[in-house]
Amino acid sequence: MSTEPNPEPNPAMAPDGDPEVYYLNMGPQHPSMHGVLRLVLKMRGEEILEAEPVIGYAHRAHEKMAENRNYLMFLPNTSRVDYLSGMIYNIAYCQAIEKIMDIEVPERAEYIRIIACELNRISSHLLWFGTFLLDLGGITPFLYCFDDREEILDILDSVTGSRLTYSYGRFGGVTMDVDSAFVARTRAFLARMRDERLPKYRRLVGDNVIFRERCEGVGVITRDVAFRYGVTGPCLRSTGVAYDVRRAEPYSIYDRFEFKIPTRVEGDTMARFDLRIEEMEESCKIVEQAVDGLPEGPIMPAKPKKRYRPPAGEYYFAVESARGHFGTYIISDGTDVPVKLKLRTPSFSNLSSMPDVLRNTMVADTIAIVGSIDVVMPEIDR
Amino acid sequence: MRYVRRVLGGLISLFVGLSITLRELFKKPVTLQYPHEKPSLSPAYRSAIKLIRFDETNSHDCVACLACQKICPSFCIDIEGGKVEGIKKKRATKFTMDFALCSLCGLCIDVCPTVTLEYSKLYDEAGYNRDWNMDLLEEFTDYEEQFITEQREREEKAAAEKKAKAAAAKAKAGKNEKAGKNEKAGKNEKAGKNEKADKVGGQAEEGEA
Amino acid sequence: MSNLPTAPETLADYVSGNLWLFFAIATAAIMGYLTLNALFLIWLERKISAHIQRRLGPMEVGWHGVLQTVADMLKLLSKQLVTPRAIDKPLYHLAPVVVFAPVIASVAMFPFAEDLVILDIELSLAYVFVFGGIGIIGIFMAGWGSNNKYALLGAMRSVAQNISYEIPLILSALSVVLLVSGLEPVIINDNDQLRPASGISLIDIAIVQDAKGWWFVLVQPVAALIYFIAAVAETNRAPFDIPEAESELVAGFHTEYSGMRFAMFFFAEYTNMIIVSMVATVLFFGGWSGPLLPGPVWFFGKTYLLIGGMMWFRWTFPRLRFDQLMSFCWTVLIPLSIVNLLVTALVLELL
Amino acid sequence: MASDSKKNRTGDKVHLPQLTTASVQPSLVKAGSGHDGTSPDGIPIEARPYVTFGVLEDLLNAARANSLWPLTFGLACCAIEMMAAGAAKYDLDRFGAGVFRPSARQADVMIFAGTISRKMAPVIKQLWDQMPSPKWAIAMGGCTIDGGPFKYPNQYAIVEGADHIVPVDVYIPGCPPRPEALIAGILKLKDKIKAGRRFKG
Amino acid sequence: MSKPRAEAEHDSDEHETEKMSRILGSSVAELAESSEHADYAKYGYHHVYLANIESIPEITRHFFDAGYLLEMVTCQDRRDDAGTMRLVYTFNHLAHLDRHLVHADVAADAEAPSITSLYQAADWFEREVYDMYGVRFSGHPNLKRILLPEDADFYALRKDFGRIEDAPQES
Repeated sequence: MSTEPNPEPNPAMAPDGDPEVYYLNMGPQHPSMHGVLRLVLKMRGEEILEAEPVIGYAHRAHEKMAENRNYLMFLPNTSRVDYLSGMIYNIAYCQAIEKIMDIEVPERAEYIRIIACELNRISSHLLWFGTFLLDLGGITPFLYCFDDREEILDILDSVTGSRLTYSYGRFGGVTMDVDSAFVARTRAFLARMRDERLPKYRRLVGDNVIFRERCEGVGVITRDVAFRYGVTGPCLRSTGVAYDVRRAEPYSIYDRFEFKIPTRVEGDTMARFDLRIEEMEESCKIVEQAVDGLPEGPIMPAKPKKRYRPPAGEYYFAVESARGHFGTYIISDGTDVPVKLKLRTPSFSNLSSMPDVLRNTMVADTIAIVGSIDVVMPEIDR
Repeated sequence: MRYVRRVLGGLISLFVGLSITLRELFKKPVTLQYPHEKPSLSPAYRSAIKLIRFDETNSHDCVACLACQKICPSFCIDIEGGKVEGIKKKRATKFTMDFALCSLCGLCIDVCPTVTLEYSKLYDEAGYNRDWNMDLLEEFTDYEEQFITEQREREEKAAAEKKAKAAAAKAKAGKNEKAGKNEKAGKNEKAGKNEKADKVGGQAEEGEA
Repeated sequence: MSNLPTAPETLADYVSGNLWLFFAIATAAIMGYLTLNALFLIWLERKISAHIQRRLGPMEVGWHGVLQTVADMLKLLSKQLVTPRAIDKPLYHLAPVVVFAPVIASVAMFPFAEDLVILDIELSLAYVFVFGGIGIIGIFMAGWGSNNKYALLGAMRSVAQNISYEIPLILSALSVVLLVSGLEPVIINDNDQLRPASGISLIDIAIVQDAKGWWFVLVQPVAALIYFIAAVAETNRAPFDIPEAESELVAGFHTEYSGMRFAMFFFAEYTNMIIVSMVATVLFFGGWSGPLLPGPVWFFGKTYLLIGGMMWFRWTFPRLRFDQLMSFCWTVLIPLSIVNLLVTALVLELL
Repeated sequence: MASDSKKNRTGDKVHLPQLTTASVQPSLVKAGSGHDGTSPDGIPIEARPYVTFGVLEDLLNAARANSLWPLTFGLACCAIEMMAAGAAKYDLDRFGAGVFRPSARQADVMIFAGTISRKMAPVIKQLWDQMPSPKWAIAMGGCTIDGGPFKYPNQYAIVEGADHIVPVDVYIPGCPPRPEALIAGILKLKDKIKAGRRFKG
Repeated sequence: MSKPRAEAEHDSDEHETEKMSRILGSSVAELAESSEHADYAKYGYHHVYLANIESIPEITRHFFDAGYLLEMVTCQDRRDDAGTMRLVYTFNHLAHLDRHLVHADVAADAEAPSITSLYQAADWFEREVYDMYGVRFSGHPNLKRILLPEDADFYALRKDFGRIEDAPQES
């Protein structure tokens, strides 16, 4: 809670002689900075003139670690980059290596991956929903979301053995097969989610007049801002651009499933809220189709390779994480240690648009806006 | 008029919210009272690794090949071992694992050639010091001497059988009718091995169920 | 607490003889009651919030955690009092006392039953509102004295909010005052003497309702609603808890307070809750009046039910934004309460 | 007891903690209990003139142990499990530890939940200094014990263990530990606080 | 792993896309030193260019005008092989999949032109490249450390830094 004036040479943040202008430092320890984000705010009264996010407080050198170990040994890191959609990242990394090395993935494993990833997406959105409400001062919905989330975690725990940082994917498949109990539980969860919980959230939160007042028209990300800052994911779709990597550049077997890409045109916090609720419904749909179509068969290739040496070259592989376009850029020199592994994480770009979006808002809006774009700090800091 | 409608609509939405929370108030809490009630862990549950005790040998089967130590992304496994006096089989003499470093990825379990690693079910560990280096061989040390004696016997037996088999094969040229019997014995031995492998697989499968 | 506001002079007329003894006993009783009340309310709030959220809440300390808040209090008592370096010392140290003391004084004026009142002052309703207004000065002192921007922001919000919401609060109370005074002059038998009921005296308001047999909430539902909303805002509780808005301003005006000083703010919040609820009980729900059970039971039953409602509010709604909070007060509550007051006056005139 | 038999069996490996599931019962040894040269009330005879445990101190310790307000403070992955521990299924509030205080001035225990980066370390130090005594720290997860999965030779970004910055009372291994483990850790801390000066780690 | 592209919901048609990509590709190729098509199914991008660092702003302008999104800017330490740092820019179109990789070599101590005036996204990306590789960008409004502490005295992702084999032996 240092109250030092901003010492940094960012011209936008420089004092402009107005005696009423002051600086407020939010974070890195602040209840709504989602971990360790730090915002330096230049303010007049409660109005924010300029905002500058300061990041790096959760920098864990993932990319350096990748250069220091072989491809297999980077697996546990992937689910810790973005621990809320750890499954998606973990599987995405496996898929990238599989694509580079032409490893055939058994059908059943592909279906299981889709189920796991989409459940993970739902749980990530649920956690976002809960913490967002917490930021807005509504504590109870947070606990309801965690109830649902616990159910997903239990389902995933029953096959992955972990609650959060899954190392479920392997190059060529997954570590453990699902059984009928898993399928039954998943179905029960989907039914509960769609028939009971999501409508309840809509009534308790989405329709609430205080919530709507707090969200409507707040933190508008225009299509232009989204484009210039490379904003992706729900934040981009809330501006009316139907860009979802699952459709735009289909990976895995997403092209076999029916699902909509929800969009909104308002670009405000409310649009992002609506959109994520609708995305949960769409994810439920995908999981249901995948569970229905789950084929029998192996979950790993008959003879998994012992060493993984991708041919020399550079590769880019993108997936849609719960937060947007997640790209893995790999440069290989033919050995089993990557020359470079760059993780293009969506929150990084999404957060970088904040100085534009936060300008001329109120302190309370800052919390709502930063909460609504759904940042995960270790994913930004890597 | 619009003003009135907004205020009334807002009020109604507030009452809807109140009615939802009121209903929840009288529902049964979902809390699991942890120290008094224990959670049911999923069979797949991952915690620190441990060595499997096999029924036939009543001991682990770590041959100190160091595959897990090499693959471990967190460098948390430390194994020493090698040739043991009296038996052919290599044995691990030291197998420690630092739970605090482990990322529970399971790569070590994947690579283990003798399938002697599995996840333990520790879930509520906490302690007053930072040393979480666990000695996985601890529960086996008391039994190690006995194991070596028994293993020697087993190996001698196997060697004897092999010898017998070789002798039989030699004799096969002379006496064809005896060959069938020996072959059967050989098969039996093999079947035993398979059984063991099955057992390991079975344990893993049990975990999945 | 040595810095209790001195009793008004009329007290001497009321109590003959052993003034100081009476004063000491009354103060001790109030203090004891308020402490127990705050401990109970905090426990109750934690239990209610837990069950709304389908949790259990405190369970391990005493039966269903009843002693939890006692443990909390003991801990806070024994906690180090951190004094930041660059503070405004007098303001910083005085603030908890200024927040804490007036709420004690207010309790003395409530009629828990027809013959159970510590201080029977004619202007008791006005006194309660006046004492309620002092706390805000303490909050501002805390925010200013802490030399912390979050605390200052919280304090400024708090001042703006409390001053704004006091208007609908008093206007809605005025409707009742008008009602009491404007009704056919009810004569109350007091020491065998007849006197007109005073609308500004808490005990008279309760007596009128008791005598009439119906509660003012029936004829003044709008005023009751406005009072309740404004009261929640006055006590700085969710959804109007913006002065301490946890997710925005860390802990608002008490960010820099630790240990017992923080406990006093905490204590004051819950005591404020009981005072506004008691006022509501007297104004709109007939005070002690009710069948069968003795007066105090009815009085406290109604009070705690209202507090339960405030807790229910808190655990259901998200927080308003500061400007919305203000505009809600000025564009909805104040016009509505003025209209209500005018209509009341008009109807009384026509009757 | 368990630790004794361990000593007998493996001799040189005494420093290794035993692979047991932490129980709710205090695993601390009361001074003098079960040993020679002690008085019946558990205080070593030689310490008796100097060590007397007042009722008030015991009472305060019990109050402190049952009212551990953590600082709202998450660093990485483990923070999510910390939130889960506070949520309905595990409910830290049962032990009086569910009152997450956003201001360090009002917190009693700092739960390190996640990797500590070098950029964050000075901030943590400052927060710790802002907390009023008596205060405690819990290291949750491998990263805060000794760097966890992110520790490798020549790692430049992280602090290898929270105890490089503040004195840590309880260590909870796991990556991330389950919410039960966090509760077990808080119970261990309770035992430690209740034992007060009698505590033997 | 190559799967037929699912019908996207937006209204661009395949033919139009190809034409647009070809026009853009040729104009960029003119500016670049070399250009290649890549097999998307294997590499995950369609075109790769090697450009002179001076022409990066102009190439970026082409992509910007054609409505391409700047997906990432990163760098590769090639001082051991070629004595330079290699900047990597990826562009992609949101409505139709068409990913371009632009490489530009720059000496480790030279300055690269910043493209923040077009894409604000590059602001943080370039700061990250500076932070991790030490490549400075001319014309960047606020070039300073982003992930590492302000007072860090190293560039973390350079190949000669932080190697396991260089680690001081722990006792």
